[in-house]
Amino acid sequence: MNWINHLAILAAEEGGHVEITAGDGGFWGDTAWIMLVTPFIAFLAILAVGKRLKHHGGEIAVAALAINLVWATALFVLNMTEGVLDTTNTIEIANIGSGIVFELGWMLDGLSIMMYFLVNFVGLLVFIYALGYMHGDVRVHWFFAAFSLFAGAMLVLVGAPNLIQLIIGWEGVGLASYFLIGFYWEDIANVKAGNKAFMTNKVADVGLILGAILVGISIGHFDFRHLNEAAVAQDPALAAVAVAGGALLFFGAMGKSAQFPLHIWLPDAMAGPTPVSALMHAATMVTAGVFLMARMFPLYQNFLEDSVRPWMVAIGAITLFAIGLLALVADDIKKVLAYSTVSQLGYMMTAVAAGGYTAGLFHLFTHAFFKALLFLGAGSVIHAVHSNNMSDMGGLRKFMPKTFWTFVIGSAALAGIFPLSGFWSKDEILATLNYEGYVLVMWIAIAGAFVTAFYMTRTVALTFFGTYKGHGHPHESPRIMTAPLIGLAIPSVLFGLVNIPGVEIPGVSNFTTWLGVSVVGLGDHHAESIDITLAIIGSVAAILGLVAGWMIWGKDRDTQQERDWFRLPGLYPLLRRKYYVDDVADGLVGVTMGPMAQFVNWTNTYVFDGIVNAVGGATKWLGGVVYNGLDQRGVDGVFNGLSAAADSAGSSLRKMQTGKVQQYASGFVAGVLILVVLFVFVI
Amino acid sequence: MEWFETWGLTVTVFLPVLGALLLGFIKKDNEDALKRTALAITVLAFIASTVVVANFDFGGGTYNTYQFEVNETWIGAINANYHVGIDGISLPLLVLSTFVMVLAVIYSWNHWEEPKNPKAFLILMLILATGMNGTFVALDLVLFFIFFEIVLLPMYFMIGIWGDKSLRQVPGFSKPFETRLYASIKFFLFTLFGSAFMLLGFLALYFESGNLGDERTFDITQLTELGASGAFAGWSVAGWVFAAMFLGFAVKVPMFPLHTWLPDAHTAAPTVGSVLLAAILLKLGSYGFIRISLPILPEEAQVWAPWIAILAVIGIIYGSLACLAQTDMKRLIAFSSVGHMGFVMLGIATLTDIGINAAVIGMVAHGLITGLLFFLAGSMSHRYHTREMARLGGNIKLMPVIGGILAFTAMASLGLPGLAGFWGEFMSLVAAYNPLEGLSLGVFRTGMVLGAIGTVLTAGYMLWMLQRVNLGEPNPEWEGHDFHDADKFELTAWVPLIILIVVIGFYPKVIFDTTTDAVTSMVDMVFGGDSTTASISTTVKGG
Amino acid sequence: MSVTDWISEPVNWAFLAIGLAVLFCGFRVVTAKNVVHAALYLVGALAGTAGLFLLLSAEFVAWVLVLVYIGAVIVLFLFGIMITRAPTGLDEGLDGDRKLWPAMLSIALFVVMAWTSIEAFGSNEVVTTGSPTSTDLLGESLLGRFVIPFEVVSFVLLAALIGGITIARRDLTPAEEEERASV
Amino acid sequence: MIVNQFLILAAALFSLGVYGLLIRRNIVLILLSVELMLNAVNINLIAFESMLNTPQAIGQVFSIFVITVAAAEVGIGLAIVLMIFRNRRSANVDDLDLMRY
Amino acid sequence: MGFEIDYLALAPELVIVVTMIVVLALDLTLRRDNKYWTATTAVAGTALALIPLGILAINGEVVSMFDGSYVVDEFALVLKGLFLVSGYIVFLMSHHYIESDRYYQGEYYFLLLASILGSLVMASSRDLIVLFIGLELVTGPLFLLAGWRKGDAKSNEASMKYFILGVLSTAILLYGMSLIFGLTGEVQFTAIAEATADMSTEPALIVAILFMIVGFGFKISAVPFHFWAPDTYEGAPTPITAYLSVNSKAAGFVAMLIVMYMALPGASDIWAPALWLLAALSMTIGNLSALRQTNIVRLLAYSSIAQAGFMLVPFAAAAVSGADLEQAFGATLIYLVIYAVMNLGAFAVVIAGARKTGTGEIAGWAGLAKVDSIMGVLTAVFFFSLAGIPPLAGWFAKFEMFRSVMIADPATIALAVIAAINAVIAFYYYAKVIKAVWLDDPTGEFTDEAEAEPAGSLKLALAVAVALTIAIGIYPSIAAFVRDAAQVLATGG
Repeated sequence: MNWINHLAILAAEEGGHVEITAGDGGFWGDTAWIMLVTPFIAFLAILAVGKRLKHHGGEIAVAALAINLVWATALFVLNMTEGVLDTTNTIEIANIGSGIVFELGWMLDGLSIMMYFLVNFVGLLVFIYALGYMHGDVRVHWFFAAFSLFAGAMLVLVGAPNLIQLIIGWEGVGLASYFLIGFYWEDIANVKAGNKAFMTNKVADVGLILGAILVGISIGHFDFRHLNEAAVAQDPALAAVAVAGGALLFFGAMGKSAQFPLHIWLPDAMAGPTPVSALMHAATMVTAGVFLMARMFPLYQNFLEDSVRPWMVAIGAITLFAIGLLALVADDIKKVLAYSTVSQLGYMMTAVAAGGYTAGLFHLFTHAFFKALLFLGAGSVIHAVHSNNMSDMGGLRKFMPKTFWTFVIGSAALAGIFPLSGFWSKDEILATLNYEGYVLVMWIAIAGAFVTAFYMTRTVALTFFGTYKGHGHPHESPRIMTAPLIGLAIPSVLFGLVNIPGVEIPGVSNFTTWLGVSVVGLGDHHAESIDITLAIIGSVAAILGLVAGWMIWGKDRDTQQERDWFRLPGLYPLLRRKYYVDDVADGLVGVTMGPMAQFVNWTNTYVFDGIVNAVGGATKWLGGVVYNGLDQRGVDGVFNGLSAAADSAGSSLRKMQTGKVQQYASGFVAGVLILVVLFVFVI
Repeated sequence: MEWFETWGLTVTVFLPVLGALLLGFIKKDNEDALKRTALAITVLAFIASTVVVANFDFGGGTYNTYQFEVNETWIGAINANYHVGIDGISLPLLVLSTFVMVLAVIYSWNHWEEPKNPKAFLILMLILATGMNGTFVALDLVLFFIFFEIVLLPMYFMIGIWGDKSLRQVPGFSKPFETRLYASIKFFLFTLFGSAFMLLGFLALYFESGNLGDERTFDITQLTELGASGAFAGWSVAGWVFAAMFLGFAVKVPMFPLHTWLPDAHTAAPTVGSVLLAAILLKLGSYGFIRISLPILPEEAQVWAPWIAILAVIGIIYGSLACLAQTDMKRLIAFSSVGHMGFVMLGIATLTDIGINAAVIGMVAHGLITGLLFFLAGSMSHRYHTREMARLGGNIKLMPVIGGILAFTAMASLGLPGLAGFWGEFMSLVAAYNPLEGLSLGVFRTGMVLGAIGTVLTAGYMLWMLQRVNLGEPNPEWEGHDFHDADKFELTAWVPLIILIVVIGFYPKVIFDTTTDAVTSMVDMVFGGDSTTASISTTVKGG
Repeated sequence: MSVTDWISEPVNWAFLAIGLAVLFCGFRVVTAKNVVHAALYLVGALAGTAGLFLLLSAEFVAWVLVLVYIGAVIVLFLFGIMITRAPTGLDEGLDGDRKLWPAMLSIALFVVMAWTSIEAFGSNEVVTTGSPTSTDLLGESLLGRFVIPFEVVSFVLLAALIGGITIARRDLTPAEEEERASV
Repeated sequence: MIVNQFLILAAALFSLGVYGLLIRRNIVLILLSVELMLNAVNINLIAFESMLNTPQAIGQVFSIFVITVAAAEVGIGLAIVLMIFRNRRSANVDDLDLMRY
Repeated sequence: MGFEIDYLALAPELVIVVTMIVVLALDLTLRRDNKYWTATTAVAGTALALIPLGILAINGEVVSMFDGSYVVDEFALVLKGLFLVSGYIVFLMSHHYIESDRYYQGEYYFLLLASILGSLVMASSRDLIVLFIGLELVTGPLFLLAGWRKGDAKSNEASMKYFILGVLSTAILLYGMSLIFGLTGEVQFTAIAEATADMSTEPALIVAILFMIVGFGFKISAVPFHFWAPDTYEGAPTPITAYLSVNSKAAGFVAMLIVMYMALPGASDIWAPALWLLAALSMTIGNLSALRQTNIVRLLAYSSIAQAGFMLVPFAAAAVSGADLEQAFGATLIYLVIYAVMNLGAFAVVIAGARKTGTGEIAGWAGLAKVDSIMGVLTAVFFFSLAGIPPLAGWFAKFEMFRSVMIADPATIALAVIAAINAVIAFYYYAKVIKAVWLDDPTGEFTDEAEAEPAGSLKLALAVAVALTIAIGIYPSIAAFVRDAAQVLATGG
């Protein structure tokens, strides 16, 4: 049964208005599974033959995503034109008893289609970019293989009709991320970064798995359809576990979406090649957490209004502001972008948590493009100057104009400059926060907007303006890399327009509708018109940040360090140490795990083995006592401790010794007596 | 196929031992003939088991009905029969056993530990095979006991003769032992100790079954009938009987704190020995719980379940932490078994169909994955002549194939969803959330949380192992060595495992289709009632 | 029965006399410092026992005892003693140095045995028909019901005989073997 | 006469025998002690016999067997004594001496 | 009064008697270098004696002679079979051993045959006197045979110790018997059983029973009457040791079985606990002492003490009557049979091994399997069997032993637990031998194949033993026929 219609009916009762029609995507819908499969085929194909190909398998990966993009686009368009699609196809992979069934399959609804499009579109461009970027690097085939693996896992994740498949995809992307972060594994530092990412997410996954178990078992189904129906229907069984389940799932989401304090892995993840950072650690994978929250939105909406969601909002708020600040002090351009990503994820999480389903996802949508764009741009720069550090850059706009312009566009979009996409999505979030009554948080968000503009200006200024401070002769990147930049710049500019409040693009309505949650039943607020004041405030904050930034970093000096003179008063040391979160985390692990492990090993060797060996040794010793003390010395040994005086050594018969025989005999007689006494007199 | 319907299992079980006799007549130095014969025998046994699968009726039917059943008088005087049969629970394990055995033979084709003696080694392997296959199909306690014990002898010799010759300082003893000697005798004494009491338990059941009216019997099916009908409910010493059997099985599993033989045995054993130990021998214990302890003494099982669960969880955490302290790669893998079998036992302890399902698939998965890990560890120490992780590193650079497979297997071992290892862990957590109605929710749900944390630790030490063994720059001391990467025998032995791990990972139906019916009907029959309803109600209460 | 009427029976006087003698001899057997004396005291003890048997109207057994023991066994003993050069004079070294525990053991043993037999047989009379058990009765049961042990015991003796000789005889040196063979 | 007087006497003899067996060092003397014990058994048997008057005079028959066996035992015992003696001698005396003996 | 004698029933005994005489005659006539004919005769005689035994077993009606003091029933036949077969194997073991070392062959076989005759008689005895004489005939020759290695001081000491303690036990035994006679006025078992039915509180009876237990306890070398065993086993010629540890032990058990179960069933509440005690002591002390042995024969000596303990375990269960009584019975018998087979095998291995390694020290056997894998396999088979590891015969013996006591009775179950722990301890020292043979690297030199090769007869002995060990282990029903004998005894007793 179709839960969205169900919601619609429900909404109707609540006086909701928009009745949406649901399609099934026809041919495209029935064959959508292809998208979930091709990347894996590509993965195996590349492993098999990648080495021998011209681009080391890159072409296979690109081809795979190209195919996918066809479907993704088709479905996207269908979704826009003929109303929200809504079908689910599954095959059973396990019936584990108690009526619980595991399934794999693919889901077609607004959310998943949006993600399909996002992943495949951005992914394709990044892949193409990577063809150029990775050219001549080591293990390129492995790079593309893992990259395809990631794409596949991500699609499995977003297409998941149930929690089980979601978990599979979830860990899958984690795995790919691990592989790609540690791509240059000759350097143990990168390996450790990979481990850090994997472990942080693994910790969070405890939440995901337990949460999944709680909510899934409570109603006996793991698929979102039943779960959300149950949520809307206020199913008591679900209600019983809602708080715990919701909190746990959110904990899981915190890991993937790098919410404070589980964000620590993301900056380190920049150890991977830049395209990886672009696609996974900016555009798509890290949004999985937000995606999960959106998937389970009814649960949070209907049960956790004032129990869990405030906390979620709070964490989101902290993330978006505090981590944003970190971007101010980073020298590594990718780190800057990484922190900015975390901060933006904070926005999304806050929005969704606050009840802004559309708002959060819309920001996810737009952010994907411009953040990917920024990373690719940064990659292009790095490719040119062979350094990550802005202190080796400067004045690059002359050398690489395309990169420069696209990067500026990206920055502006990120900073939320009207009318770029970032503006609209950020504005939507502010509106939602306002509407939902999180006014304080709204102001934090606005401050965040200021900070964002502030550090992006810093980045642009330090990188592209002034005079070049690096070595060698930087040059514009090849077309194969610049083309994707442009390809991403366009949506960064335009895609904000698809969700102008109150504006319906003729024939295809707007983003909100496509997401299939225009139903107010979800409690999702969608402003009917632009809230001018908020828009202005937001823009002003952004502009201020821009201006202030330019005033501080705009001027060229002898060295980048001198240009980068601004130290946030009081905060600076704290920021340099990243609020000590990493230190604390490392400390915790180091302090607890090592000793515990050692202790356990010690107990195993000295306590358990010790006991075992002691028993063995004791038995042997006892054997010695019994044999030498009792058996050989004869019973006298027991009686009065007299040792065996007589032995059979005497050589003359006169004194012919009878050896121990008499002790034996006395033992004999003693035995008799004891028995007799025992049985006659005792028993 | 009429003939096979009756004697298929017997063939599967006894083919290997006949093969062993056959090998006895082949000249010691005629290595090829020996290897070919052994291979042929094991392959035949495997084929036989697959034919069993082919003719297996997956319709299920109620628990305690077995297919390919044979019930002939064996020791008439004590009413112990040659009663074998197979059902959904034992089928996967039997196939696993015959299958891994084939791979083991293939692997040892050109991997002989010193002192080289293919004849003896293969003979022992074949005897071992009979013992293992037999245990999975035995439906008579005495028969079960025999097979259960038979595996000890070959393993004792494998460890003792071909085991690790390095000296080892054993706490509590002044002079150091040769690891192989220490490990072999420890392994044997531990298991013997357990099974001695297990036997006492069996005998107690035997006599009690007599007191319950009909004649005394060792027959598992009849005893199950009694047990399921609650006949043993009022029995005063039932607790002790369960305890006795627990001792026997728990040592084999092994459960904390009876696990200490395992790291030594696994580490000391020759590669193939460790593989068989990990892949199959450990399963005998957990299988015993499922097949004997639970159905025959359900009431006691419910009393003991929380304690088993607690021990299992301790095992999970304990094993993982111990792994984090290891410097010896093989020993690390050995300890990981403690953790994984902990999940299996946690599943069993829940006494629900999901839990037992989890246990079965967990066993199979652990068999495949850890088996493969030991293969790899063996091959690596075969090349590096050390297992000290401190000296390894950058392995994947020196040997891309082996390194890659190692990485894959490690991922599988840490329970990555989409690979075989995941289902066992995940489902036993699922089961622990809703144990059989009446069991302490507190204990089991705490267990669930700790178990989940255990998965994190598992990931921790696996990644750490990869970091130290596989990644980074190779240790300078290997400069100039040219290590030959995996040869064709190794690959032939490993690739099937890899494929299975993936297949089961993505399509566990292949296991569950055989097990679920049996398990569900067993739980219904023994513990009365379907546990879903139970689960929901408890959930409501619990929430 | 009371001590008085026990004492009043003359036969008991005889018993007392013989019994005490037997006891004394027995005591000397285990304490005598001289091997030969010990053997001779044993003779005394046995003779006394034979006397008791007569009191108990077991004539045949009594004479068997005399013949077999005093006639054969003791002679054997004396031979043994002489062959093995056991000292015929006084000798302190005959006994072990520890006597305490053995003494206590045997006394305890005695107490137990005596007590139990008193418990068991209280004051059962010994039937003394005066007419000794007829030898033909003995003969009949020996060759009748007990013929098997009678036959078998002969093998015991034969075995003892042959084995004893083999064990005790001096082994021939190879040289003697040769000459023995050549004859 | 009551049976117990004999039994107690026998018990006494038996205990004396045990004592001798425990303290004597010389095998021959030990044998003597054993004879004492067997003799005690005989007294028992005869006493019982004449208490019970069994139709087949079992007691007396039994005692006859005991006497016979005792004789055999003595034979065996002395044989062993001789053997040991011979070894001990020949251990420290030269062959000539052995020949002469 | 006349007694008709069934000569067919007595045939086995008679055959042995004839053989004895023939052996003697041959010994007198033959020259030294073909004295081995005496051995052949002895072997042939024992084999021949099995024929009438078979006939009797087949037409199997119970023959009772001399007021039922001598009975030939299934039980007797089974045991006679056991004694003859094990004797047969011992002869096979002796053949080469005795020949090679200038022992007195003729007398050797004569005495051994005499001992066997004794055991045959005893198996049929249903009467204290016959039993006593039988026992004497079993042990008497052994006193001498133990000292058969005349030149060896150890051997002398062996026979001396064995003898002195032997006569002591005989005296005590006799005293007990005399008391029984005094209490019942009978020596025939069934009669005694009737007379003592309600006497179990009588102190004299208790003393009598205990004294007899002591007598038998010596024969089966149960703690604390075991002191002679290790020294004697070590000193005596190995075949005789084998015979001591199997036949004469078995004889002791048979005596114990028939006296306790047939003559004194009413008093089981006295002897069952007593034997409980002996069992526990024997197992524990025997095993613990064995842990420290470095000489393989001494090790086997202590192992046989411990095994005696295991065999005593079922007696403890006899306090409870009915089916379980018979069961306990069967258990001991089956244990006896299986123990005989595997222990003889073990000793055969010891003879062969000692020949090869030239030592009885376990350390000296290190790496034997590397030069002679057959020997290695045999060692493994017999010692693992003694340890009770499936699928070798030993497991069934232990299994039956456990089964007999796992009746719902705390005391016996406690004994079962003690036995279980002991079984584990025992494995350790059996494994010590196997470890030396298989796992250790050769230390000493092994004598060259030619003369070290075990003699044909020994090979035959080994073959028989190993075949039986494995066959019984896999299909125990072979041994289970003994239980029928148990029925006869438990019911007909």
